[in-house]
Amino acid sequence: MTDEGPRSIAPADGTAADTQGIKIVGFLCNWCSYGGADTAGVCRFKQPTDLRVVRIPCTGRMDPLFIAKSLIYGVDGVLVSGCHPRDCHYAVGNFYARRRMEAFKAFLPFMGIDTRRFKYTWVSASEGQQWQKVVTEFSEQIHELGPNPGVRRQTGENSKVSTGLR
Amino acid sequence: MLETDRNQLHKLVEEALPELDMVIGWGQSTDSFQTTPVFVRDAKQISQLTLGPFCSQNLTGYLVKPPALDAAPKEGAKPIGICVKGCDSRSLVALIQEKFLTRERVRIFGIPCRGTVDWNKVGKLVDLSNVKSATVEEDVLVVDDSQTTHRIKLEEVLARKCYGCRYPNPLIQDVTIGEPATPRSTSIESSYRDVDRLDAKPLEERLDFWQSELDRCIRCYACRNACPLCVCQDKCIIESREPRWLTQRVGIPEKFLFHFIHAMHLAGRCTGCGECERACPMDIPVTLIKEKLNKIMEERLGYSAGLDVEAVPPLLTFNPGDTEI
Amino acid sequence: MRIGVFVCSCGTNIAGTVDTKRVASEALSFADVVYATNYMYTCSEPGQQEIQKAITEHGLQGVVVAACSPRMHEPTFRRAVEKAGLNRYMFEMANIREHVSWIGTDKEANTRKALDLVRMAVAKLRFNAPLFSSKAPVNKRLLVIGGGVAGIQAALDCAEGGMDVVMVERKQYIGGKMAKLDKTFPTIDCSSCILGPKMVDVSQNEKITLYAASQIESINGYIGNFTVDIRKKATYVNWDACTGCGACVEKCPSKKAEDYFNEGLGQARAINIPFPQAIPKKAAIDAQFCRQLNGKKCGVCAKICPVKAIDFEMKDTIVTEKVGAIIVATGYDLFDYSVYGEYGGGRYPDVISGIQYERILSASGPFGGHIRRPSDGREPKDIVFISCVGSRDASVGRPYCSGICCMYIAKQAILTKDHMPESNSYVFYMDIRSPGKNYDEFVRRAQEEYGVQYIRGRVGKIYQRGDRMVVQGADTLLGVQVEVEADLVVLATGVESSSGAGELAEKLRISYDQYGFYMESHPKLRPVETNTAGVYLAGACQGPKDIPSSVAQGSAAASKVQSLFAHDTIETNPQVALVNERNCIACGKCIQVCPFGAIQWKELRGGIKKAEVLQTVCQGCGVCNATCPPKAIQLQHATDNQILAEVNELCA
Amino acid sequence: MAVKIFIATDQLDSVLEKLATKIDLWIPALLKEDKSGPTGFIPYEPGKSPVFERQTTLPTKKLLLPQVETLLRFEYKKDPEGGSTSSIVVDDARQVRPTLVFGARSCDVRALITMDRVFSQGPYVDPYYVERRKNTFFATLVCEQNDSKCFCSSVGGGPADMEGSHLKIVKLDEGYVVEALTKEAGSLLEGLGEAVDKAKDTKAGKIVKEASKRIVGDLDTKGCAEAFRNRFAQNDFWVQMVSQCLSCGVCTYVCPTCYCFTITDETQNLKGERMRSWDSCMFSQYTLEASGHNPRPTKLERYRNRVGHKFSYIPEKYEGILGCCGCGRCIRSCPVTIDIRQVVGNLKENSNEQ
Repeated sequence: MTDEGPRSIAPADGTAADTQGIKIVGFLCNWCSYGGADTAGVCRFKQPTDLRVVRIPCTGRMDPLFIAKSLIYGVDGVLVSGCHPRDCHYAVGNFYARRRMEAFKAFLPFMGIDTRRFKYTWVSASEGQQWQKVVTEFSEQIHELGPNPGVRRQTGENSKVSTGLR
Repeated sequence: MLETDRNQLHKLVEEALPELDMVIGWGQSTDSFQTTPVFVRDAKQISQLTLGPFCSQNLTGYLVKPPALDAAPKEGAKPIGICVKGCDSRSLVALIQEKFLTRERVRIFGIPCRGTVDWNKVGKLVDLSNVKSATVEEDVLVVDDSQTTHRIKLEEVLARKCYGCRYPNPLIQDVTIGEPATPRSTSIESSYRDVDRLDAKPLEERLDFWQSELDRCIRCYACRNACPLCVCQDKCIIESREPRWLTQRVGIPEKFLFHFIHAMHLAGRCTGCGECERACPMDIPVTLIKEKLNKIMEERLGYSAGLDVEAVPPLLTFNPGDTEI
Repeated sequence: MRIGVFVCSCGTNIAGTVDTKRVASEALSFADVVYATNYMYTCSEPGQQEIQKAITEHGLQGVVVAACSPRMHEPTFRRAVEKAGLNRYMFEMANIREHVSWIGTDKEANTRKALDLVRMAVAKLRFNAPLFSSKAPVNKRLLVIGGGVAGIQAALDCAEGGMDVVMVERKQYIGGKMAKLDKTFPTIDCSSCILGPKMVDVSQNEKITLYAASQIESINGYIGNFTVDIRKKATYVNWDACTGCGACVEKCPSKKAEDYFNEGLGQARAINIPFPQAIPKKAAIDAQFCRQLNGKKCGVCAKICPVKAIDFEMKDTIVTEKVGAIIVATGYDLFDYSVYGEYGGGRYPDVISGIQYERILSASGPFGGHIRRPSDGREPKDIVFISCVGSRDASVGRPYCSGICCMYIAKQAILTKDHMPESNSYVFYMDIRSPGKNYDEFVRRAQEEYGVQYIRGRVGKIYQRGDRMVVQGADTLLGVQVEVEADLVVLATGVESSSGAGELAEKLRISYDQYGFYMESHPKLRPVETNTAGVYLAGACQGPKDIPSSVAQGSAAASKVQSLFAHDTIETNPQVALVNERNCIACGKCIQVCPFGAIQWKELRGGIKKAEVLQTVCQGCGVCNATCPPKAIQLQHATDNQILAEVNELCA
Repeated sequence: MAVKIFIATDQLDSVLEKLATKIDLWIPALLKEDKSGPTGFIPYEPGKSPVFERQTTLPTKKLLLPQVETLLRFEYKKDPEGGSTSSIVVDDARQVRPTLVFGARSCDVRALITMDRVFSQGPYVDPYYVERRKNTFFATLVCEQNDSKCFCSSVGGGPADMEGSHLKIVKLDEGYVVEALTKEAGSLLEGLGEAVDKAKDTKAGKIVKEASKRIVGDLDTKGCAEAFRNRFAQNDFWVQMVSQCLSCGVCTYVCPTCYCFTITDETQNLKGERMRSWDSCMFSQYTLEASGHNPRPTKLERYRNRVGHKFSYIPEKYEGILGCCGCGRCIRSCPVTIDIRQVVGNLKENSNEQ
């Protein structure tokens, strides 16, 4: 076990590390949407390749701050998907999630972050085709928006203090 | 009028003090205009208590922050007296609502508020470096900077939050000092004008705005510590290493995430007292961030924090019929 | 940490569109990865041995397998690493098949994506910690919800195995739909003759506690330890005293109560025992029709009752039962035929549903087993059957096949001919679905031996002409319009989910499909399990089913319960929330949001309060983790640090 | 003869522009487009006018001790065959460019006495600080704008105190007289501005003289080190003094002499950097021990430490130097207007009572 926490992020020189295309992070609940994505795979429903899935037990686990973190630090899009309302494996996890994400979605643009970079949706384990549709549409939307500049990495004045290093 | 009210306050505190552990109120700071919180434990200190438009601090945070007081009164523990304005009383409601305090734990001296002075604004009109005296005459602020006596309309130099204030009179209290005040705002629209103004700008301008504002943030956490509802205090995840959300870096992303965390943790809880903004040494409009969330909560979920001790904060509950996307 | 990465080619399933060799070789450059390899079939026995060998040889402390979905093989690999001495939670899977190779053909993009997923899995694994299950006792009592044939079968099987069974039935009798049937296809054996003894077994078996006229109020707990509140509805008759003598029924002056059992064809008394073989054979008062309960002077039944069982003051009561497993066998309902206005069901008394016709055919039915028309009691001569009423019709929201109607029409047509050799039967059908054992032969007998006329086509309209019904339709085989004059029309109403299925599912925390049928865990491999451990399905609540399938599923569910109850304890899932007391600020928000009541206060020395998770009650949803402001409560195996580690790999 | 030039007010920008070609130039400026808004030091840009009228909100501290600085970068190298880490490459190469702060105040520069003592005069010498210190020059304004919160004279400084400064700036109505106090600084002024005529020189001299006579602040710091020690265990006293404190870090972050820092490693995959960043004794993490124990669990202990550090520990350890430069920033920025002068003053007051 390493002793440092999740590492952060901004390379010191402030450049984006990956120039090879769009990256979308998908937070999928284990019971429905992760299964839906599996179903889509089993059915060979072709999808864009930009999505990287993080498996979470339930959308109720979804702290909007994970989304904030992703978008601030330059992930191009965030897709959250869970069980349909009333269908939550944990009965009510997605009800909590819905309120939180709804509020967060309304809040994002106030801070200058394009709300189109964040989407949440409900896809059940049987809805492979729906998953294909969701991923395809969202990926296309993010491609249209282009790479996410995130927020400016360097500060106006503090950054200009000579860091001591070349 | 102020004089009468002050005398009334002194009298009421004097009567109540024997039954109380202390009374938290405002007193004169070492300069001639700002107030500082005072903790009256002894009758000799009562004369320090003051009120009026200079009493900007929200004192309710002291009830729950370390050195902490227990929410449940210990055997024989005396209640604590506290002076609250309208906005402060909402924080108190929220703290009772979240069970950090019991109603019996506090004796509330309610003070109807006609707005508090924002000294930054006064500083634009008057050089505050050598103020000799500052007083209030009705709706005029009189500042003597040892060369001139400036007379400024109070209405021009109030804190930003005051212009949208719907609750100038304390919502819970044991006693009231002075006459009720008239709300400056009675609607959502007039309470969130600053939010709407920024929202009316294009997305890029909003991003530029926050980038340049938050760029000044020095991560001193005054906004957080001044917030009466930032109850995590020493356990705040902004500093925590386990889990580790943020590094020590002071790049704009870190400052954005810091303020996102602050705002999201107050979503549905913020009572709009404006302490975060007042405390900021770098003059960042941090309350505005929370105001946006307050507006969302109010418009979408019909909820305003700190109005009802029985209500459940909206993000701690749900309605299966909530609308979406 | 010393991490090994195993990239599976899955034959060509993955290697076809992902450069698995490159994924393995580049993975070697990730932090803490000390070993990486590519293997043809990692899940195969030699593949698993490869992992175990590497764990030993390279001293691996964590393993990442990049292969198929963890929903497929995570348990397999967890067992494999455990055998080699690692904790099973020191394992992560990168899904590079379902989420990569099968959904894209661009090998370069796929390979990059696979690398990202492996990088994320490694990053998460670096924050994994060994987790250990604890054991929870199993309460070896079974709850069966629903007393139809599927539920009865399950209950009897388990009782036979020596387990205590609690059966809850919302009607006043058990037996379900089958109890209303006259005969069963394809054997034409008497329904009550085969079901009756089983019903009696239920009532006589000491292991079975039956709550009829009862409903599930709430369910709490988890596999092995459920607590169920059951609402016993007021029947106004003390069933402990009632002997089922029927004297009250005979004397009841309120004779126009709805006869639910006979599907509204007859009339019942306000106090009633629905049918002679009813189990439990107890009277109950229909409050809607009882004079006494509606403020009129009566009380006849109370006077007549020899055991003084009548209790007009009776209220609903709640009883609590503790069980270790639950079988849901709530059955189905039949489609409301009045939706098809053109058929006139509900408007014309002689347009009836299949189940009504079943009651007409039954010797215990309203006409004593003689076929008569409901309108005038005349014996019909020409009878038309219409199939697919509420089946295979997307326009009424029932696109699925109900599976049983073709068969019961054939049976009813045969029985009609048996009863009335001079009668003519016509069947309008779309297709004949008869895939069961001896089913198609049965339909052929109806056509060939009994001369039932099958007309392939939809009926467009039914209207009255004199005292007869005119059925207008198309014969699509001949391509002509046909018109059949009939004395009686029987609509083969389709199967739909039981009313209240959704509410019950929410109490059980199981999912249901858009039609209200409960979802099995896997359509092929886990047909009786649900996604909630300890809750199993039997019968038509899971989808339309005939009697043999329902019985088979009842037994299947019972066998699942028996294998669960073969253990005294079960291992709890350690992927639950855990409080770091040092950071807990005792705000109580986790307690407020927990859907399972799994968090409670704990008092430390000096009266300091902290939140505490009841490990066996926690289901691991993580709502508390998302809610906790100082993140003092962390969902094990999906901690903030673990999720952030994955996200950070994408931010970089 | 020291180099001395005159810069007319309207010439200031062009002189600064020229100066900026010789050296990295930093000026006090508004951090927000608001004339009463927060100020701090920023790199000079043509057209950006310096704010000389009032003390900056943020001090010059970050030029010598940045809020965050990378001490070194490192990278783990892996054996391409075996996969295990075989070596680590560390890179701490530094390059510090000469920098001039134009428009510091005596209090800012006075703070360097404390900083220097800690970072460059042993027993531990901090190469990062030392290198910056050597390359940083201060053009200090003779201060006429002290306000009610200033108390530089109380801690050994004064409005015209030039100790540690390299250039002296005197603001006249019509411009600035800038005088080099060291030879090196003199060369910076070569070819800039105009000669100083007699009248201006006299005027400037008068201003300096008046400023030198001015006593700013009436705090008596004599004996405070000992008074603090006597007060240390008097909880009641500290409860009285710090009840208002919010335990935020404003006072320490705006303080020119607060030099506490923390060091963290930030690693992403195989690469990482070791960073030093400001810390604050007002924060709980400052003294949080790995065991979870915190010897300073509340704001009482934390605030007491701040006072003690500045007025007792530093002077007792470092030959009487105070850990305070009297700039008054902590008083000005405190959200609850805590006044350190009052606390220090009270240390001695009635200290024998208990």
